[in-house]
Amino acid sequence: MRQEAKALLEQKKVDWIVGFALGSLKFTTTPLITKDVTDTERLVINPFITNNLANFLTGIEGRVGIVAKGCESRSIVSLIQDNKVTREDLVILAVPCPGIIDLAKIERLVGKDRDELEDITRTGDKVSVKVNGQKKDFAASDALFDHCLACELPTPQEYDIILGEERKPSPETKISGQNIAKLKELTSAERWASWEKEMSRCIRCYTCRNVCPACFCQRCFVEETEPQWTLPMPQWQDNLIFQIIRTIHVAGRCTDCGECERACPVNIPLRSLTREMYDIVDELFKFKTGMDKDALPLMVHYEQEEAEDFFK
Amino acid sequence: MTQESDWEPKLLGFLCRWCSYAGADLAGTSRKKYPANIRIIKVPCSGRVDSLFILKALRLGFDGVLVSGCHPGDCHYQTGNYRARRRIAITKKFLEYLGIEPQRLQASWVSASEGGKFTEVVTDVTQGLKEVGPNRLFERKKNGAKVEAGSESPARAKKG
Amino acid sequence: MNKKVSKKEIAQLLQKWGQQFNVLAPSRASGVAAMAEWDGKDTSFLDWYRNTVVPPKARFLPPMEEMFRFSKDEEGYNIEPPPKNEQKQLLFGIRPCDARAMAILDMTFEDAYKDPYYLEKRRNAVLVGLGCTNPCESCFCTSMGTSPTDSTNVDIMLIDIGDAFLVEEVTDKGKELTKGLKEATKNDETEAEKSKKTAYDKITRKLNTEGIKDRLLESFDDEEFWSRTAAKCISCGICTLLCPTCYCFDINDEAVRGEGTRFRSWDSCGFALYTKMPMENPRSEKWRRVRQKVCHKYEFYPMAFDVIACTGCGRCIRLCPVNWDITQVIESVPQKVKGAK
Amino acid sequence: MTISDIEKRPQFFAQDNVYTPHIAVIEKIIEETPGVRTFHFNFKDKKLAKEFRFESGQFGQYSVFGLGEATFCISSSPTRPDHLEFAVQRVGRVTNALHRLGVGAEIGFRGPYGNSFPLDDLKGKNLVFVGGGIGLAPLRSLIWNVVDNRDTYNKVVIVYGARTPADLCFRYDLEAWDKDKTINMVTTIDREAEGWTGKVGMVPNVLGEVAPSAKDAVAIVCGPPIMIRFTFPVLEKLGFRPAQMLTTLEKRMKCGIGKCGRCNIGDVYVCRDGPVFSYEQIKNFASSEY
Repeated sequence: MRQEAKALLEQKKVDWIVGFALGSLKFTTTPLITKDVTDTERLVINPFITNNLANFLTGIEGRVGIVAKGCESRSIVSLIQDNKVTREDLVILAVPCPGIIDLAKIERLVGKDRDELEDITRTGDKVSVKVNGQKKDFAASDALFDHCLACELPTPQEYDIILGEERKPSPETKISGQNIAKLKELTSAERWASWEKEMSRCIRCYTCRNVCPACFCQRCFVEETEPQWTLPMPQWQDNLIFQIIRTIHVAGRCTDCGECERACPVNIPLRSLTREMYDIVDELFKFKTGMDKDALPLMVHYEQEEAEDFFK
Repeated sequence: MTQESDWEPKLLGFLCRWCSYAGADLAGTSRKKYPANIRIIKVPCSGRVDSLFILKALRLGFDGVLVSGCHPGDCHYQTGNYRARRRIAITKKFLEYLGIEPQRLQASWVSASEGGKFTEVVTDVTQGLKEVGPNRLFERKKNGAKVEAGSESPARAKKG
Repeated sequence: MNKKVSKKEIAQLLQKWGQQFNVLAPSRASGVAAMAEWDGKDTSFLDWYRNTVVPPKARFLPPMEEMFRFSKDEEGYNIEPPPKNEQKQLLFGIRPCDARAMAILDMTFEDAYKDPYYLEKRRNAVLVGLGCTNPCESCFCTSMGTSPTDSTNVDIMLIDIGDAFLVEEVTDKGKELTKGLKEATKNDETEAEKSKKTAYDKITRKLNTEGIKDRLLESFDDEEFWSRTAAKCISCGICTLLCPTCYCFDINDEAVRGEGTRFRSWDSCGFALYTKMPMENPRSEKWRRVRQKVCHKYEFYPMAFDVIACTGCGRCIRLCPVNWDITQVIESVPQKVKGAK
Repeated sequence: MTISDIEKRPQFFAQDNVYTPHIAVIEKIIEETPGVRTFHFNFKDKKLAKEFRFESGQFGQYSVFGLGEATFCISSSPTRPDHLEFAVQRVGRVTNALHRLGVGAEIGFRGPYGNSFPLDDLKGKNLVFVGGGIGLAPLRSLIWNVVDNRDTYNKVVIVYGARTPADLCFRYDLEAWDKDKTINMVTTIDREAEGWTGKVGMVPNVLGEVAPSAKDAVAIVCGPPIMIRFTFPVLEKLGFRPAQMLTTLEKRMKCGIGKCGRCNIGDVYVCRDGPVFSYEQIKNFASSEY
């Protein structure tokens, strides 16, 4: 991958390279957005490449060489369909993604914080964790992110260079949808109350919105003052309306990359909202974001006969 | 706080000016009776109604929202009502998943000539809201104790 | 005179304090580690607690706070202050880095105009410090003039010595709290010194801040450097809202037909609209905002109060979604070719 | 130029809380231009109305209850304490709300905040006022202050301009100052407009033509930032040293007392250490982002 990126920069095929580099903490990676060739040495692929790099495309001018996992490539296709990015400006280096390790799950399994672990390695569908000397093994399905377990496109369809051989999708939506299933068992009043409890922790840091490639509005409705739809203060009512409308606005653009839930500092289960919307859009309109390059964006297109049973 | 019996639901209606608004007008001119719970906002097209308007209405204390537009095919802007149909379809399903009672968001096709249908729709929706009861969704709960609904859900606030 | 309390007696001690104070202790009940009303019996936090995600500043400068209520009647508007809560707070388990951060915040809220809301809460509060025994990988407090067991900014300091805590009384408020505790023996003292040493050495992350103020002053206009530093930043609010030394706030009204409340809520210089004026926005570019965040803490605050407004708690490093690391940024601030003046 | 010490500034806290506004009633509204209105107001609390003191250049935070606060300078002069004035350009949420208010409506006011024009440094000097559009509001307070004790100051030159004749604010002041023999009043508009007989040209260029002498003179400049940036070089060409040039800087402000952290230029808070600065101070700010 490093030679490819270096070549791209040297032959002036791209102005920017966007990829992952080793993070400053254990088991983390950090987005690397660079122009100079020497940085391409720091590019890396490991089981902790969590960020959705497509998020940076709307902020960069010029031609970009971007490292892309499955979900990222779907976000890129969705951005292309929304005319936010042009395909000719992109050189996509496809990464057949084996799924990313969820450090929060490992912490719960091992009972230790992430910086107390010595090593985490992934071999096939086994994740082994070394903590004060001994090695503990876990099944991958217990250690990977929920959205990775439900991944429908581990290898990008839309790419220029592929790094490694293709990987077939094997979505286990049952495991990854536990939280949503539990919510659906509650009554509607209990569900609403649970969202009230979760949203009262929100501090309005807007990380969920800023980390999401589908959220590319110039000025978000939540920060408008004329009219002021929601108050800019962390009241649970306005926090909840912010999340409901954000989820509806990204319907048909969200590729369930799970970044909003991972990045939330106060652990609000946002994926229970976005994944449910992902399923609703799939169920009602058979629309899967970014899977089909030529599809029209969800909200732009319509069919003659489709869901209208509830219309009086 | 009013008792449950004589409580009247507050319904907000977004009516597309080409069809449903004209239909409501027709209902009025032909002396048809329909419950006065509905407050009507004229919108250029049902496609103009963003889900944010629906949530803001519920946040301000309305008990229900009705979005009514032209029948598919005779929208003045050709595709407005199809877009509205998709948006309301996902919004309705999503609000149900969140825990908002389904009766609170209703949609209907009412053309300019269907004064009668409009009265039926409004009566039907109001009846639905009566069953569901007042909208307590956004009432502020301070450390468990429910605060008097007065200042929080204004549409229902009974100023002294 | 140091005292001693065994870990088993902590619950009893907290209950005693509970009569006088509203006791707050670290808790995960809300789904994230934060200071919350103590439930009266659970002291399991002594095992899992390293530091809270939401800093203790949230008890003094809350994410959202009532300033006053206004209402309109025939004669016009009248303003009532928010209901006074005389409840004295006791924060059990505040870490030295957060306690030092409170001292840094005090400087701003007392400077020139006294901030009534914050200072009243600070006066009504007692800080019971808890020495760190298991610092995080992202902690660098030892490079910022404090240590995992620094007791200068708390009322009493508990140092972990195995199955008990050595209690150092720091202020008069502290002395009242420790009435009735056993005296510490000589080897308790040596045990405490040893525990302080091991905690100190556990901090692996170092940061050399010597001359940083001038380096930042010189490279203030180096747009190339700041653009590179800000490239991966996504302008969210985590590293400021959750920073114990950040105090920026916004003022907004919520009202319904002339009756409502004015609130103060957290704000962040990282947000694009933070300095937006109708005609122009001096910091619309991302690199200017990242520069402001860094320079405020490492250049402007030292110029105004002669202290770096950062205590090395490491929250901004471990909570940042893109792993933007302040220590890497500070080290990479270019040294102008003419060297330190 | 000394920035007056903060503690020495007059302070009028309501309910001894620096953030609580006083209630004030709007007595008169003047429509300056379609987008700008001047409000005359006074405090409901008569005792406060008498005791209230401020200096030219200071500003206040004006509340429209339920919508929020906005920052405007006090545009009336301390020498005429019967009422207070402030000018509002309709640009946002609070300003639009202010424009909807009628006479007798109640607003909140807290202040006065910030430093002021250093009157004692201006004594006996020639004064050059350079204003643009609504920028005349802070200047106006100082000009009437000067006119009311005219003899303590030397020559006075006022160069004021706006985009079009309709954008000229405080026309009644412009006429009064024009009639005043001791003031050299120059009004200009940016581009030719029919029915306009006065000067035409951008304020900095017209200032160049008027060419006031820099000998023991002080220039006070207020207007849109772009105008300020073009005016300082012209003044320097005329021989004005940076210390002889004053201006009020505009920043987004919320608290007005140096707490909320948003109006800083380097370690200086424009609301508490300003808004009046000399060009010399601006030049050696820690940061170049004024």
